[in-house]
Amino acid sequence: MPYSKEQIGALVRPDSVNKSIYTDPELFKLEMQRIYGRIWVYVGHDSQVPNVGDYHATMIGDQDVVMVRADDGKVHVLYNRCPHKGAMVVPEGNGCAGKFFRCPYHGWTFRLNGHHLAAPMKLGLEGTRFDPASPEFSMRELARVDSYRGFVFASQAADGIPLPEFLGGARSSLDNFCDRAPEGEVVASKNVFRVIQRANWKVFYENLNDTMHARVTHESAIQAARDEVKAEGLEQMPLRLHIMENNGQPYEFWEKLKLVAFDHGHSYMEGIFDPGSIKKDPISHAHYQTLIDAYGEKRALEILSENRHNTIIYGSGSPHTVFQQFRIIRPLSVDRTLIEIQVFRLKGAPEEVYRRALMYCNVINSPASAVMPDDLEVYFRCQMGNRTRGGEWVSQHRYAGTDKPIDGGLVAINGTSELPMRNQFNAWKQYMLAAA
Amino acid sequence: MPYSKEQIGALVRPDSVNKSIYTDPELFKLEMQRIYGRIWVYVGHDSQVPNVGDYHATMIGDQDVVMVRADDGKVHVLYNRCPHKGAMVVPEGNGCAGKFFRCPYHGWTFRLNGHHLAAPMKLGLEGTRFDPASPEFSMRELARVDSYRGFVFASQAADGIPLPEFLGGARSSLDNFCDRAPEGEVVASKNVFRVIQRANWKVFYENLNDTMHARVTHESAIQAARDEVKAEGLEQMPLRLHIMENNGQPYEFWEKLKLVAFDHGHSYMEGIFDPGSIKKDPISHAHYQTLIDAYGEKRALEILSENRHNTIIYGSGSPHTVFQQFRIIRPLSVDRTLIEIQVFRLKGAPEEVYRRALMYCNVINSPASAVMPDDLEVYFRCQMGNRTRGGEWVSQHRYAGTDKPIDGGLVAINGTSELPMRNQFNAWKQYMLAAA
Amino acid sequence: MPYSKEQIGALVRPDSVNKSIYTDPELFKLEMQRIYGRIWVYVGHDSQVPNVGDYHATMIGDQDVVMVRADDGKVHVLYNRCPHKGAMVVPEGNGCAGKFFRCPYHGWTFRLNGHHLAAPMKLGLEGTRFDPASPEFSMRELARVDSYRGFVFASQAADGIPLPEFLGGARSSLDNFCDRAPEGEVVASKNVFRVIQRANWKVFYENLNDTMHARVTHESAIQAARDEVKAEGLEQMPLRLHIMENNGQPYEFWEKLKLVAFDHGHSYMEGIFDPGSIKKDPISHAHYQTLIDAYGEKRALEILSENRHNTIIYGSGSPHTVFQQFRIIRPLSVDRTLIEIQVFRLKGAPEEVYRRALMYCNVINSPASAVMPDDLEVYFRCQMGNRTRGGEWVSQHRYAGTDKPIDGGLVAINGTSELPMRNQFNAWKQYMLAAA
Amino acid sequence: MMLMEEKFDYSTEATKRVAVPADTYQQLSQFLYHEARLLDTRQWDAWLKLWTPDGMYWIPRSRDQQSPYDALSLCWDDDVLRRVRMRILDSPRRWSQQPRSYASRLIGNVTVDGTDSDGCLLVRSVIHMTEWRRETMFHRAGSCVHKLVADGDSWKIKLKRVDLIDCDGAYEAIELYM
Amino acid sequence: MMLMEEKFDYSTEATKRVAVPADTYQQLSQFLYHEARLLDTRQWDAWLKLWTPDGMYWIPRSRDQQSPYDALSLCWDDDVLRRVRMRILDSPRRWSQQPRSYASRLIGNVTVDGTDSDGCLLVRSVIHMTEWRRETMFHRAGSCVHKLVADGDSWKIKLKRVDLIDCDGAYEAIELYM
Amino acid sequence: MMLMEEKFDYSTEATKRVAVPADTYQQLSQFLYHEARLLDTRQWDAWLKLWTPDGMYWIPRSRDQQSPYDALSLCWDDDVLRRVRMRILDSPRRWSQQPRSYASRLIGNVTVDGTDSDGCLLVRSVIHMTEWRRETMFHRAGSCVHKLVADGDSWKIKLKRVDLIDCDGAYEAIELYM
Ligand code: FES
Ligand code: FES
Ligand code: FES
Ligand SMILES: [Fe+3]
Ligand SMILES: [Fe+3]
Ligand SMILES: [Fe+3]
Repeated sequence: MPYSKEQIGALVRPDSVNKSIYTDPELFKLEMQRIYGRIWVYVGHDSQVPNVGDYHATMIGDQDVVMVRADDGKVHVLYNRCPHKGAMVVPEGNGCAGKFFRCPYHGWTFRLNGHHLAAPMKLGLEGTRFDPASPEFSMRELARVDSYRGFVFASQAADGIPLPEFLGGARSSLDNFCDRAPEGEVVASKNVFRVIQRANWKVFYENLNDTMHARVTHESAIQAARDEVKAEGLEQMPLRLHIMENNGQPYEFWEKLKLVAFDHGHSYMEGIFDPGSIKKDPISHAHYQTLIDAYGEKRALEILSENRHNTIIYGSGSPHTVFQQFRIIRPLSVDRTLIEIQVFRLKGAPEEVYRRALMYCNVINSPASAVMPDDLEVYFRCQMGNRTRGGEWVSQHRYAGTDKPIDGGLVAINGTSELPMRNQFNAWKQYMLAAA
Repeated sequence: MPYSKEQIGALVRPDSVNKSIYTDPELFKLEMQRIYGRIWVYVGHDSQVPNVGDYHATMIGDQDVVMVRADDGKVHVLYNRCPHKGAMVVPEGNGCAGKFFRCPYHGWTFRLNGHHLAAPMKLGLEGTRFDPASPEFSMRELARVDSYRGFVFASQAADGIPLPEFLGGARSSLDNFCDRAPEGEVVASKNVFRVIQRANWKVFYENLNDTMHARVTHESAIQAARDEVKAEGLEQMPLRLHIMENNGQPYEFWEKLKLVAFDHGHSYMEGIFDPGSIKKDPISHAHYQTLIDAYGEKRALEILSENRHNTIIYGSGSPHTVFQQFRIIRPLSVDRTLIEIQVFRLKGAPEEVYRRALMYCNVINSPASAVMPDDLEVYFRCQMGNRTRGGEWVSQHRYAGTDKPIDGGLVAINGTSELPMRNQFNAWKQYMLAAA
Repeated sequence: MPYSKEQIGALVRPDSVNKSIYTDPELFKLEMQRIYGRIWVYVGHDSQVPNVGDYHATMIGDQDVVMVRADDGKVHVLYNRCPHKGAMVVPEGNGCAGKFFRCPYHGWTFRLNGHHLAAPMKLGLEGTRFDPASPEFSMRELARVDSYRGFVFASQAADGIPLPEFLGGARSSLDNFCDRAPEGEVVASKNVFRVIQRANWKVFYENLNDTMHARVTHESAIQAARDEVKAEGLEQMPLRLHIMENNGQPYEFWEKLKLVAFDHGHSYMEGIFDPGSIKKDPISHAHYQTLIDAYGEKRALEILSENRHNTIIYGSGSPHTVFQQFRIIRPLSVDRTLIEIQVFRLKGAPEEVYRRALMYCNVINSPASAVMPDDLEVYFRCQMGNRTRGGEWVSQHRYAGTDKPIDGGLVAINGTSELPMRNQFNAWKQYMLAAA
Repeated sequence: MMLMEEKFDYSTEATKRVAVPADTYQQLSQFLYHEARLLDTRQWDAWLKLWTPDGMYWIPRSRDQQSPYDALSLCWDDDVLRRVRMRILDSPRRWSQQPRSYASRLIGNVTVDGTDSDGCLLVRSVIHMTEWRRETMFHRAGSCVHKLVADGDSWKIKLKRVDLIDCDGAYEAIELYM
Repeated sequence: MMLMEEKFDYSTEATKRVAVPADTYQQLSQFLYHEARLLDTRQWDAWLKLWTPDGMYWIPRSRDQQSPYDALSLCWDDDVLRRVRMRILDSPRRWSQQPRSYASRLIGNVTVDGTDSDGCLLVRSVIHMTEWRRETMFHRAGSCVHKLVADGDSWKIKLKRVDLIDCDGAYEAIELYM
Repeated sequence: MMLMEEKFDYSTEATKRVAVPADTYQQLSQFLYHEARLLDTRQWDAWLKLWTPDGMYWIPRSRDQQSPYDALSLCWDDDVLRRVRMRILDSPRRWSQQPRSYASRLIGNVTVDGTDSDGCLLVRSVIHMTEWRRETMFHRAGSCVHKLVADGDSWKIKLKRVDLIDCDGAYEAIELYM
């Protein structure tokens, strides 16, 4: 049942989307081609492959790819496939290929940029259509690779807008992310969380700027934190509880947050906590000091004042500037998604800033955390409920029709607006139709 | 490959059916629409939701639904889906929603009849197409809900015959089921068995009145019961062995049983054991006494004399009047079915009658019982064998062409007739064609 | 998306095949019909069912079949399906049916050749379309069954070339296999290995004569064997290490091997090790002596000199004459294959010859062996890599265009030629087009 | 009949703590291991002899199930039903045991809880049983209470209660005792 | 706060071998079984009392992870986070516990490794935990080190480190402590 | 070579019952736990030293397999093959160990069966091994017999036989010893 342009167009209304968008495997296949097969997708961070030969094998949509540091010092992104019999050349995960790739099946070798290097006993290939110079006999490179402040993206389409234009306003989050490092650069931590969500990938994107869910979905953690403080007679909420409890802010709090949406599906929401006052909190203060040393006081303050919660880079995932993480969102199937969570060190910042980011991630993002499981549960419930005939549409009515245009995007008139979701599906529709 | 009317019609012959009926996932999808999506299906018993707010979340075909006692005192059946983002509002199983449903994702609330009650921060929805009065913003109720003597059924189609007409002659089994209670009502037990069958759902229906299989399929249990009596030198077969061993009655026994088939696929077979003579057996006698007190001797005898083994309510499952159980049959996929087995207390009858029903169920229907596993095995073997090219048709020839019409159905001339199966597939064909 | 002849034809080029051949479930379904549904497929060995009633239940393609020794003393192959409700009559595996088959569901019985024997209470079937003489009421026999020197094959198509013609030049391997037994017959061992490969079935066939992979894929075992000899200061490589280490022969060794391909996809490669000189090695010597006694010295030498490594019988698997095994290749799904490995005793040969074959199999073919896991890994890697867009074609260029015709096949000019793969896909194309 | 009449003390709470000497603890552990081994190796007769004549084998269907008489149980088997099950498992006509099931029972966390009001010893353990049939693994896990009656220098089982973590789950056939 | 400050000795290598008498070994085993049982049976309060006030619960995210301070951990929980988890598990608004998870923890291979530099006892064990939720079984397996401080005739847990064989795998929600 | 010549006594039935003192039983248990730990933690060399030079490692392929010489075995490994396996597992070119397998072996139900005709001790146990590779869990379960030869105050393994419940099942690669 191939979808016509009209049918796809009809799935997205200005204030709601058809539930089949989350449940139809056919649409998922189309997304793999028209979205993940075309747009810029985050592959990994530069610092994951510091030395020549280092690689990170991962997926873009349904494609196994390998990000590698080649002899030119640049990061390349190749399909993880040997052109001989098709074997994945490196296993999933991280490693070092050495000076070149060597396929484990028959030992064909490839330069780190994927170019054919050698096949054993070459004589047997002479006089045949085998041609070492043809891309048919190399590990193929993805059509386009670029990076923004160390964050490496790739696109499988040769044509299309360049990366900076694609990122648009979301660049400011990556900028602030890196600016928070006195040396202007960040370094990925050694390990990551990987969390399986039994729901469609788009559900996670919608949740990232969904300010209305926090109080309700996370009520058990909010209440537990409050009860703990009370039971233990603590004078103030320790940070590790505050980051749970803060979800319980009254609606008025959420309404005041700034929500900014950008073209191509991106957006961000204003920060919901200050990890600590730069005056009183010793970690924040020490961080501030290193920034002053690096940038001067004005700029340092400017950088730390740019307080954002989740930023969305549609199709890639979500950087969090204040707690230095990047949540990569990988669709696995129509009802299964992998969330991969990286934490970063800010180069030149005190180690405590990194430890605080680890702590935040352990407490909030770990699959064993107080917070994440409830999100996973409601996502799963959406996936299940949307199989039923209990209604055709998924609502995004909140503050629909009130969004204000800004340069390259829209801004919400209220922090509880469902603008980010509408913005995502607007982009989704464009992607799905453009490539039809 | 959409099926035409002709193709579907050709799957069912008067004396046999095409094996693809059990194995083709496309037909399964059609069944979910044309049968489970339309006919009356048993949801649960009234007594499972005694108080306002009590719910029982279950499935009708491929649809997650929730049976709930609303403030009007009536039982409602809703799709288990929040109209906001589509979340299942209550988890699977039983619980109490309190005064209203509240969705765990963003806290939208619904009256117990599903009607929209409130969404937090309503202001954000004003001026949009959101309309609390529109069904698009409520938990949707199934098209029709009705109950028969406490057994609640629902239909997803607004049109169609009413429940009593649908049940037809099978009502007499539900009547006798309840009449066996001195107070005329039954109460579901706290727990149920749930058994997975790796075979198509229709295989179970066919088996329910399949008198020819008992001696063969259950030979190991029959023989073990006999050997036990012999080895232990028992004078008479204790009831817990009798209910196993009785399957081993000679064919002459089965031939004499009455088999009655009704329109819409229903049927029943005559009882195969008397749990105990009302004269000699103390439990039966005590039961009889309570019935005499309630109804008088004549009616009491009449009630207990109506001795039926499995009744089939097509699409719902099988009530067993004498041992007070209801086996609900839930199709999961073309080759996977869930059997859920409820046991009931007869209101006003001695507790021993209930205990006997528990004992019967433990010994016969438990997934760990002597009997059930062999049924599951042969069902699985049918599912496997029907994947092969070893023949196109499944035979229902036994006494084909000899069935005698009665009002609203047919009666077999022999207790080993395959009339009930032919009757089921006749109905199946009508359902599948009517809705085409 | 039904494949046209043109589309199927375009999947196979003279020197490469389209990767979808390994990954498209639609093509897998077609293969089940056009290849496994038609050609001669190995079912099992005569000696697995020595006595009347003995059966071996297995699969041919996607069909459950049972190989049985009937009262006529011959081996029959039936679909494992009861014509009543379709139940598999015997469970998977081996057993003895006794004098006839009896279905566990309702006790219909069948002669050992599948013919209807009896249904209980026959009276109920009289006057209906039930006809015990019609194949519709028997266990259906496969269209054609034949055996070659005890190896039983069946074809699901009534028409087509006879077995000997189908086997063609591959017969010589089965001949040598049996000739190695002084009594000219072999007997299957009591147990088999069964190994799951997470890759398409054709990958295994390609590997069987793939001389270029050994040094690379098995490097860890080769090196470990060498290190062990060195570390322990052994003077010569013991046989159990030699059979691992021999994969590490220099390319020159592999280049010299003879590669012979036959029509219908079959082929063989020359032996890569001599299990032991008939002069020096006591087991080989003893074997030789028994052959001399049976056949005379000249013929004995001739037989033992025919040293072949893997022979391929396309669609069936791979006999190995020197170490007396048959690896049966069973496709399970497009990306899953079962390899079943039988070892044989040579009738009349010393028991040590059999033990050596067991040892070889334990060390090389066991799922827990040093060798098999690396093959399974690269097969899986091919399956994964061929999902990507990293290239459309799988290369078989090595010595393409140089193959020399012989009677009923082709011979390679170099032992590292990919002739056997080209030959397989040439046959594949013919099968897939012939039956279109 | 114990299946329906409430004479049998099916409680598993210790009314009295007892301190057992190290070697008794060791013997109790060995008793449980021995029982498991008899089941693993299909030595049904020997296993049946471990029981008191009135002993009951119980697998509740509900969490913290209070009684076998007011709700369904996966098993609530007296001596007759235990023997019948073993006869069935050995029957050549037990279709659901073609092919057969095989299992491995790991018994651990053995703890002596005390004695009940009749002086029976209450021994608690954890059981993880892995079962194999028709190329499929089944995992059964839960806690076990053995109510034991002294018998010479060993014990007899008066009650064995197995609380599965998935006691209220959906099951395919359960062929074997745990 | 232990979560971020490196004052706490999270090492699990014994610096000194010790020979424990048979009955101590027995008591240590029972201590571990008891702990597992408290978790199996959701006796959170009693479980919380097994800990020293500064005790830390650690499930590393990497193999042979050297420190909780330089990389992510699945859990690195102090007393506050332990208590909060238990409050959450009991909350009627913990959506991810509707339906609830149930688990069975089998503890085995109990070995006394020795003592650390503070004289704490290091006890190593293997844990296989089978967990059940929403008709799905989850298997968690790995090795455990308990760092124990003597407390009267029993012990308190100063550190519990669980190294899962799939510590770097992808997970659905992990609701329960091991 | 033991692989093919029937000199080696691979029987595992005790010909003589023996009563072992409590502390010997304890040491035997610790010996088995130690063996499991060496495998869990990839300490191959130390594990190889647990064996007698002629020791054999056997995983039969059939139920109640009588001999390694008349039918296939999953493993029938002498010292050479044991050492080669360990070399392979450590090889950077073992493709099937990229990514690596990790496993946790729980040993329980330890029972001393007696001695064989050579006076070797026969110790029976149950092993549940959970293995992890490439986001997949594998479960291996069965019974184990160790045939042990006294060696100072410890033992050496003369034969280790592991009977898996799925010994005749279909397998993906089995990389690790149990
Ligand atoms: S598949 Fe890579 S070298 Fe052959
Ligand atoms: S999904 Fe139900 S309130 Fe949002
Ligand atoms: S299915 Fe075989 S006899 Fe009925
Ligand atoms: Fe959230
Ligand atoms: Fe039955
Ligand atoms: Fe190989």
